[in-house]
Amino acid sequence: MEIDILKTLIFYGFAGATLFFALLSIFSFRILYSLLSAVCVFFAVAGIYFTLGADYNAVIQIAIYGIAVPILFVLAIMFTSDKLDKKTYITVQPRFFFSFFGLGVLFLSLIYLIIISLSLNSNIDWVMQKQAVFINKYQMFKAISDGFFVDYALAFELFSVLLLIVVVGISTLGLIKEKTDD
Amino acid sequence: MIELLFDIGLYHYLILALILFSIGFFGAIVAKNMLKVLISVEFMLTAVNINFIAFAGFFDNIKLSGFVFSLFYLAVGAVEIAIALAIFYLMFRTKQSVNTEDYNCGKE
Amino acid sequence: MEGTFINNIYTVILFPLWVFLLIILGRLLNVIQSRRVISLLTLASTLYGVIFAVVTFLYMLKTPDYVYENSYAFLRIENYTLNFGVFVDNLSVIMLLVVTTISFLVQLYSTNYMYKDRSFPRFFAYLNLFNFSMIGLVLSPNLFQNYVFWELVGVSSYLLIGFWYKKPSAADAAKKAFLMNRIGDFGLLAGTIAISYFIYRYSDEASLATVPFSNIGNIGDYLYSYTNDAVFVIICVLLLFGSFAKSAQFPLHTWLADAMEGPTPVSALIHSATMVAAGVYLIARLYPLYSLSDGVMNFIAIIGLITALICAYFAITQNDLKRILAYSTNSQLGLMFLALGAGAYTGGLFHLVTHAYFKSMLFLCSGIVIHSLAHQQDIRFMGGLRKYLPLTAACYLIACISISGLLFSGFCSKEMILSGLLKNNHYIFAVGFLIVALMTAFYMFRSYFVVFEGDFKGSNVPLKSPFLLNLSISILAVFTVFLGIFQKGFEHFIKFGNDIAQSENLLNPVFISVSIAVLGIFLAFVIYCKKNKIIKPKILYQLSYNRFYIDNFYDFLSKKIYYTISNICAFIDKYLVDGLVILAGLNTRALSWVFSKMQTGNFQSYLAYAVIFLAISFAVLMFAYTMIMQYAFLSGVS
Amino acid sequence: MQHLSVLILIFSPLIMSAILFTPFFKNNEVRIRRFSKGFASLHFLYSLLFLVFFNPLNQGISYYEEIKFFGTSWIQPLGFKMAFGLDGISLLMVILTSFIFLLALIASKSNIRQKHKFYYSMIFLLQTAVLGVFCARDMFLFFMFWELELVPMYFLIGQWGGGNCKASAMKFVLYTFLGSLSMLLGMLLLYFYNFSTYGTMTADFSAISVSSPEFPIFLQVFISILLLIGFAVKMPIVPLHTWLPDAHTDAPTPVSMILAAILLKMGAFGVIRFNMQLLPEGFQYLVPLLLIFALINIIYTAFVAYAQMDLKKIVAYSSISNMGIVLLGLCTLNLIGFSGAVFQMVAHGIISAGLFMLVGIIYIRTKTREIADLGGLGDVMPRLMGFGIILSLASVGLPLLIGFVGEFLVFLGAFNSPVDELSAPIKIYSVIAISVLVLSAAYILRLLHKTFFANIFEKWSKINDITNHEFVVLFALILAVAFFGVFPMSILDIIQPILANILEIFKI
Repeated sequence: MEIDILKTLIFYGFAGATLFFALLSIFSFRILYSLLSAVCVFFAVAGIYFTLGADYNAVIQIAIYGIAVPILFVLAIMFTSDKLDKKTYITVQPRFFFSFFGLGVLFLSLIYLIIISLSLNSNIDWVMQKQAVFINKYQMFKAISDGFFVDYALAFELFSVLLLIVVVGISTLGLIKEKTDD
Repeated sequence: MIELLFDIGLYHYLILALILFSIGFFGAIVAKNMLKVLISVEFMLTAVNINFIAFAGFFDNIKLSGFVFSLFYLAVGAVEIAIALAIFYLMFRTKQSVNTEDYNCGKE
Repeated sequence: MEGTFINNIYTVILFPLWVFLLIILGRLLNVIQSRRVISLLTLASTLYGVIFAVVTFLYMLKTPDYVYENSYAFLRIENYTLNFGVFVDNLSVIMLLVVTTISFLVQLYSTNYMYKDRSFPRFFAYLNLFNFSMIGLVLSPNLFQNYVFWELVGVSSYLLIGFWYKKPSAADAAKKAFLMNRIGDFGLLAGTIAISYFIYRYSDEASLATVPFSNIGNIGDYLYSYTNDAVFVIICVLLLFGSFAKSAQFPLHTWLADAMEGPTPVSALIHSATMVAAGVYLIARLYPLYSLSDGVMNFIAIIGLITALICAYFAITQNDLKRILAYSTNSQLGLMFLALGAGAYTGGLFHLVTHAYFKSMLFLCSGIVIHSLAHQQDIRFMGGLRKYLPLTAACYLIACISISGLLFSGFCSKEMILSGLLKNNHYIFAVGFLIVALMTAFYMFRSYFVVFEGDFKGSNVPLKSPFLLNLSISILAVFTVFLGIFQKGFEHFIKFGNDIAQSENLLNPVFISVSIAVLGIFLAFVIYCKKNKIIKPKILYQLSYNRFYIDNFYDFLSKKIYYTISNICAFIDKYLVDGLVILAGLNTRALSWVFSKMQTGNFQSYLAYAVIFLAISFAVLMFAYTMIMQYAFLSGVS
Repeated sequence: MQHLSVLILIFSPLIMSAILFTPFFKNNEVRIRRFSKGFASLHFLYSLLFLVFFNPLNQGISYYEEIKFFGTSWIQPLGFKMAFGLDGISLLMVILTSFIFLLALIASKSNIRQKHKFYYSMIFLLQTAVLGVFCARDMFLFFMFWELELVPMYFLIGQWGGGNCKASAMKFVLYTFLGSLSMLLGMLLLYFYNFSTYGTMTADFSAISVSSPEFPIFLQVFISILLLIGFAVKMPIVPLHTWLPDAHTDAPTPVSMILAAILLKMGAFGVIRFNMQLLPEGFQYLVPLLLIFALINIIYTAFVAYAQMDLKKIVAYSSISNMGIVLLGLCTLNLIGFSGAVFQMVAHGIISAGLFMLVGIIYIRTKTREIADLGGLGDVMPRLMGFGIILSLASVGLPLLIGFVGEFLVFLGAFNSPVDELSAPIKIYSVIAISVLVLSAAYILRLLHKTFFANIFEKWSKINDITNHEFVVLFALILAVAFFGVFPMSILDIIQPILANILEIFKI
């Protein structure tokens, strides 16, 4: 079996970065730091996309999650800036432990599922299937545009309507006045 | 068996997505800061996106429907964040706090 | 000419129904309000029935063994057909005659008697409903239609007993009557369905599955051959339960005395003459069936004898005039059962006919008395009414003589029963019969002497009785006096097998029964007219006055036991079933505290619950999945 | 016959419920009410047209229509179709539905005081859901409408009810929802089994209705139980019935009428559609067990009803008892009992609607339903008492009224049943069941007497008799009660061929 060691290293690099920054983002004291870590996560995930051949998705990911969304967050942080960031660190309610164990069980059972399916179905080729064909960039763009404008045209139109609704909705939300009675 | 670790296949991506999803979920539960909760939700969305693209990359080389839908999903995520932030800001105006403990409006 | 009448005899059933609907709808839509119109319509419908009955009867006299049947399918499922229709034979035409004539006279009576009542139209509507159902019952071609109208007469009786629904006692009495009758209906329906099952399942003739009366002999034979003795007896007893309830026989006899809460014409029509006789009528109809088993026949006779004895015994000490008559009715019905059960078929039925006339007359007389004393029913406050109501007193006396078996029609019918009993060698029953006859003569003349002789004990001067009331009772008196003449004709008209009373040893029973009756009258005369003090045996008196405490026992059964069972069930339902389903009592404090603590209102805790739930379900699913896969591998599916 | 559209029949109430929100209606409650009533009567007439052109000898489906989306069926890849069809039973239920909804709308006038627009649109939504359930020819379409019915019911009970109505509505929804989860599981099992055996993805009733010989019996029984749990909640069968008294007590009168008259029938209808038509062997296997449940249903609830102090609860428990008779009829497995069961469904629909209307009328005037507080109302409400007496007598199964025929046929059928004597002594069961004649008379007479008879309380001496629209509702019901009691063949003729067809599947 031939192993593309470069690809392996790239994958583990991006994956490690993703998980590291994700944890960092959740466990950092300052909200700004956690936002920065989140941006790192999004960049790393874009790299993961790249290893899968989804260059276009990676670019969009960076554009939206790497740049646009953080700007929104930064604005929100500026509006709601609180000196006492440490007070809003992480909860020590029972739910911390409950969710920790719950997610642990969930995680383990899913891993178990994966192992079971590996051991049961290893003779089926799709389990160990590689990316059979290296995706041609031209093909990819053609496929995506076909998807947008031919196959899923209805969904696309609906989505544009959704965006319109969102624009209207946000402006309506912005127009809501503060209640005077307390 | 050891080559399973190095030979990057579909399962590596799936497990990565699973871990990221769990972290996101955990963050959404334990974070005290409202904005951090939103960030955690974004992690969960991203994890789902990874699954989309991984499945498409491994099985659907011709039509790449997973790629298309991940794009939809990205846009939906962005929109969701925009609205969530708008609502959060409105709530913040009345509560003057980012602490989730203050937002127990589910209780009547 | 007669053919036209007989072919259209179903209109006799439908005419009263039509009048009933007319009155009810007229009231509802405020169209018909006039009392005169209502009573005229009712009388017309009944008179119509009388004419038809008379014409049919005359035709039947000319052509013996004539049977007319006509029906249409009410229900048809596969080859199971349930017919409704009319069936005319000798027995039903006699019953039709009795029902329509008494009904007509009672309606004539109530036109005056009930005139001042606010609910006059409702009363007449109910009377029409009763007419409809009773005539339908009499003309039923099969047991199913019989059941249908059986229930309908029960309902009309319920409505009429509860006519003055504002009186709690009347309402309770109505309820009691309905429930008791329902117990009988339960038996009748179960028995009917059972017969129907055996015939439908085993015999070739599916048309017999609805138990047509025209073929009852065959059905009895089939049933007897398809079942073993125990099942046959059970079916017969179930059917008999219907008769017992309707005719107020021993275990279910308590409702009849309470039913006297209804208006007096109703008592005269329904609870003495017609409806309560339906039980006897049904036994006569199913006689070929019952007579296949001696056990069943003896059962009928014994129940009849018990009822006759205890009810006569109760009647001796009652103080309410109508209650005396009610227990008397009860006891006479018992005699009819006794007669039928002991093989005196014709005698029993003839007693039914004669009893219908004189008992309804008695009730109508009591109605006049009660009316003239402004609703006073207690005989201790009456007395000497012969001076104020001479015609009523005369009629009452005639009826008393008749019912005691001294003279007139009652004498004939009782003599027929007694000779029938002797002929079939039922000497114990004959002795019982004579004891009943003694008590009958005693209590009837007791009531006569207390009410009509002696001094008046009331406060207000009694009212005169109006013309219409007098007219009805006079006509009935005529019937009572002269009906005995037709004894021989009746014997030939209605017969079962070769059951004709032999006249050789007629003298003995006549002598015995008449002397017994005279003895009873003499005792009553001595005690109540001459006011001789006698020592009342206290225990016996109390037992009789309280009716062996059977009523109290039933009250206890219904009010305490039944209610307790219901409450236990309701408790189980509310706390056990409901509680088990909703997590063993969500209402308890501890759990609700836990739940309220869980509901912090923080969305993140809800998320945590979701995670836990998700994790548990995933873990379980994984476990199950593994198990299934292992099973699949072991069994070699893959 | 081709001009009649099942789609219009089913979806026109939905459209009507949307139309009610147009500016034309604004908040003009009189206009809303009149249009609703007019529409409902038109709908009733339209459903009667189906009856006119119905051919009862056609044993299959008489009216069949399928919606296609751009040339493909509803969910093409999974083989789900949006197909509707009417057979004899459906037709009967459809007509009953539109009849009862019309009467419920008329009765709404005096019961609904607020949020008229929302109320009427919810009622129409409910009507669409119910009609969809009765007409669906696809398992998952059936399920969709079954669940859709919960939404309006939740609002109808929770918004316009009295007492502890929010909790009752929640209880109702949760119960039904849990039941339908189990039902969905059963449906999925059936669907996937069919798929794995024959390789066709289909959920069409007629496509999977043939029971194959290799369908393992334990799987059939398992699926039957799963489905039965769902239907048992709705029907209701005893251990799962406790939502019903609460829901009835707190629901407004028209909703109670609909709930008792139609929604309970959905359970029985589901049993016929799924358990009897699709899984006959499984059903037959379960019959001895179901017979015992039916008996408990009949006798036990009759006792419970006698102990209740609330008028509506008495009627509610009597409903459960009556549905027990339906279940008994379904378990007899012969045509007599089966037709009796379906007839009893209709009969109970009409009678219980009337009884709830009666109780509602009393409640509006006296603001109480406690038996101890009432009495002697016959003095001031003679017309209502007349109606009450007729309805009560019909309810206890008086001959020549509608209640008798169903009960009688069920008992007769039970006695003639081909069910194995060793596993279930059905003759003894049926004799026990006949005792309901006495028990039902006991509780119904208690209701009647404590309400209308005896002395009247001083405080009720001023209340009025029924108004005209209440009169219309009750009178229509009484007409139906009397007509079908005297001419039962008019119903039995419609249903007999299809019932015979269903029974042919059973191997008896």
